[in-house]
Amino acid sequence: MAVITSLAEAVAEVVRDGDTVAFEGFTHLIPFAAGHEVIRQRRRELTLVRMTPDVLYDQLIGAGCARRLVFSWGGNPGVGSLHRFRAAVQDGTLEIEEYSHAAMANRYVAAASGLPFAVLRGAPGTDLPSVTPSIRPITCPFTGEVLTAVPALRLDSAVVHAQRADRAGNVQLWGITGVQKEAVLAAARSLVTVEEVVEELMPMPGAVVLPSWVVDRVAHVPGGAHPSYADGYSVRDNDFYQRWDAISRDRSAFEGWLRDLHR
Amino acid sequence: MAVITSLAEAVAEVVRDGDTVAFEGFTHLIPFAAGHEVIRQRRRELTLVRMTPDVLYDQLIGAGCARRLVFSWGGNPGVGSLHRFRAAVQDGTLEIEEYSHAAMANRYVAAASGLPFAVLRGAPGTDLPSVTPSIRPITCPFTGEVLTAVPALRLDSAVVHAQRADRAGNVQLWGITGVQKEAVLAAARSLVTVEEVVEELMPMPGAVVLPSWVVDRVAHVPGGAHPSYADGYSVRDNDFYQRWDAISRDRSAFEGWLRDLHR
Amino acid sequence: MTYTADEMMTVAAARTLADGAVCFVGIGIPSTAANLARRTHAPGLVLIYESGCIGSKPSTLPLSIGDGELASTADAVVSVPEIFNYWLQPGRVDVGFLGAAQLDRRGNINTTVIGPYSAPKVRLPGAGGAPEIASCCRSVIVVVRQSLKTFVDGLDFVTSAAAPRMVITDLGVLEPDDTGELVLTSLHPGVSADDARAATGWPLAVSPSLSVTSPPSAAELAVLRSLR
Amino acid sequence: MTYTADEMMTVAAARTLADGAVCFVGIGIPSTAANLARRTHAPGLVLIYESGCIGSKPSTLPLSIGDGELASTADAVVSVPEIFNYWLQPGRVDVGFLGAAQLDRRGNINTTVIGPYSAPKVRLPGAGGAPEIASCCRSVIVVVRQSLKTFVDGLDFVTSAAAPRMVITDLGVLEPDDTGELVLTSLHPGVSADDARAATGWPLAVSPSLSVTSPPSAAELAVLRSLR
Repeated sequence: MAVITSLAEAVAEVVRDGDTVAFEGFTHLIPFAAGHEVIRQRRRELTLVRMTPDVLYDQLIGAGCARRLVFSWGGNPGVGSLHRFRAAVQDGTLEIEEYSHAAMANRYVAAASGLPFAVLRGAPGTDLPSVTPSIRPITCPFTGEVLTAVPALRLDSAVVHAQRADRAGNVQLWGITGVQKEAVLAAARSLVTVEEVVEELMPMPGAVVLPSWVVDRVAHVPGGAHPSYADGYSVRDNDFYQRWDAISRDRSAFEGWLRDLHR
Repeated sequence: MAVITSLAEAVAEVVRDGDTVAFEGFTHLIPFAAGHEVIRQRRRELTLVRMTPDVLYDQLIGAGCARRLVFSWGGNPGVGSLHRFRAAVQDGTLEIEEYSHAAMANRYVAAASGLPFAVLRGAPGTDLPSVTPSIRPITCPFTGEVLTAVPALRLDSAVVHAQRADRAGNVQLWGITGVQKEAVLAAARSLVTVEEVVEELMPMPGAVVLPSWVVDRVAHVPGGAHPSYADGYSVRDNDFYQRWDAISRDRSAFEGWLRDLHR
Repeated sequence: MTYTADEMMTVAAARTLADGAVCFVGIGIPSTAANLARRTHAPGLVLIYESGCIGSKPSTLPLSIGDGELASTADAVVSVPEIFNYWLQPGRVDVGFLGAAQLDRRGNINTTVIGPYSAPKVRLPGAGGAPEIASCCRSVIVVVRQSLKTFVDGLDFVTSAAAPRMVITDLGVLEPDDTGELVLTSLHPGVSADDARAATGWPLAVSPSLSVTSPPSAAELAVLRSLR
Repeated sequence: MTYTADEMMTVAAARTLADGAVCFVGIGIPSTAANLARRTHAPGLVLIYESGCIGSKPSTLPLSIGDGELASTADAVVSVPEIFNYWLQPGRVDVGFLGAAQLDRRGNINTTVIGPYSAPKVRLPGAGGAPEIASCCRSVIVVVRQSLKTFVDGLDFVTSAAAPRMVITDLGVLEPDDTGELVLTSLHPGVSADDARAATGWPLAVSPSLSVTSPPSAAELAVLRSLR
């Protein structure tokens, strides 16, 4: 059963040094506040996992929390590059393991399903298997077709943001829900930050519900997705994403941002 | 794009002699009216597919439409046996191919996903693989674990019932939605009968939407799920399910029921 | 207060479910027992039905695993593939509650066929969710009426290798010993070990510490009867 | 009416999309072009975004593939695994619309790295959905500005073996010949074949039936500019 607690306590419980951890979110509902708390608590040696590492991951990488990144697309959506991520890869200070989106999504699905691997058609001709040895061929036992296998993406911890939880810790999110359900189900420990804690979850079109018994910690963090957004609560702060480009590009501007975060 | 047409025309277009066809529905939203039209049109040599063949399949089998049944649980839910199904299997007049629910569900998923097979943990110790040779072992290329592979369940045609369609043929269903999406996506041709055709589909909690471009025919058939039910439109006619036991048990009572249907 | 053997069986089954447990429920007596538990000592019991309903809280007993009441009272309704892949298969479920047409001395279950598979004497409904409920839940409890027809020495077909933690019947309770053979560990009030032996198709082992099941309480019976 | 090279490119890309087609759309110029097509000659165009939005009808252009407008105007919003597994992988999509950081003479695409993979000169965002968009859509159209930096003779990394039906640039249109090599088949107004050759890192083949692209119509430009 999920325990409702403060963000600081929840992060301390759920995200540990050396964890393989995903802060998932597909543009929408990105758990920025929880990620910032991880920076404040100076977590180290994390293997960060995400399909679309974006500004939050640029921040975590720049702050020195990450040893390794497992991902499929790392950029500032609609703006350009992530300069802390780019610098860390170019300097060789960040190990990377990369896939296509389809492969990453299916790695989560396999882990959520309790399977050791997933099968997909894959993409003939791509150089990805030459740099990511865990993209392997697999032969269909019925047709003899050669397809692609990827290993399950099991997580130590998963952090997501949602619109609502009830007092029992059942969680509800809607809009673009991405791979958040899969990430939580793939993790040994999970934390959900929410816009609102309500008496009762009312059914919503398109809602995904995570029952309390698959969630470890819930923290009430209104605005916890900013500069990302929470459908029904906030809109995406596109200006911040644009402004991040300059902060991220310049190491000293980034250090200033980081000092402000720690203050 | 889906064409909205009469039930008789839709069935004539979509369900053909010799088809591998699923009329899916998990207690809820079972397309009885469409199945009855198939009986009236005297379709023959069908391979009937369904996780839970129930009274409708007892009727189709008793009426002589089926050559073969692919399934995982054949009974009258909460009542008992399907006597036409049972008699046909015991007489050897119906070929069968059977799986567990988990295997059947994943066979649909593989077909909907354009994959030739699906992987599941499977159930050690069951005799099912000894009678169903397409349940085969598969070895994980990463861990060496032995799991279970089953072939994709590709359909010639799929028939489902839904609450609503709009005039463009987009379909919306909610409540227990079972494997209906997967069945439609696994099929070369599809027919959806609906309670209501509306100007615009309003978002509903828990709704599955099938876009018009993956549906071939929509037919407006209010009550088309009876004696099953359509959440928001009708309740399950449990009395009919109870009464079916006596009709099905007695060949002449069944023949009487069939004559009434053809009338 | 008088009660039937089925009521004793249902109450005994309900008592096995701990509060807060996650329970994958088949229809029939397992569903009745799980709902009785939820209304008595285990209000936090989480019921999962293979139709895709997670956390259902029905006020009346469903006739099928797809009744509207199961969906409308659920915490979440998911697709049938998802219920098997994301919820059952990874071992998130504490207890699988199964019935049986035939059961052998190791708790293997047959719900497929009586007689040879290719020339059946009686064709039964088939596997349904049972093989994976049996293999994926942390523990399995079988609830079944005990008779020579059901408790057989050798199954015609192994549908599910259930290896149940407990088998609860209308006569008593059986649990596996160290070798996995089912041993009679409790008798319901008024039932003798000989009654149980006479309803068992193999030489039934009886526990040296055989106990007597507590009869249904007035409260248990009242709730059970109100569920109908 | 004056227009920019990017506007010409976007209009040319939009024109390739037939009404009723199902189009898997990346962000940026592909999204602009697809939305332009939907507002002009192809009102029945179905837009799919990898965030899970099917049939989005945004009134303003999204900045990202996960903007709220894409979800709120969609026919259906599904999970990210589902969009790849049920909708892209089985070949239900007519046209995949891709951008590129580097492109070779066969239309292979690099969005991963400039320089050696293990010692990158410039690390790019990576594959995203592109490898499977390239391999699973019935046809692929690449929209990319043409320059020596982009149109290279040998990729540093093949992210996606796109084999596009058409490459649309700010200078013209390229289509594969029988051997799969891209050939210049159309020039935008005011562009010469030498301009295109000068922006191409390999000896660019020019079609004997080289045509000139129709300039953007006033209506096309008006809609395009209203989308911003």
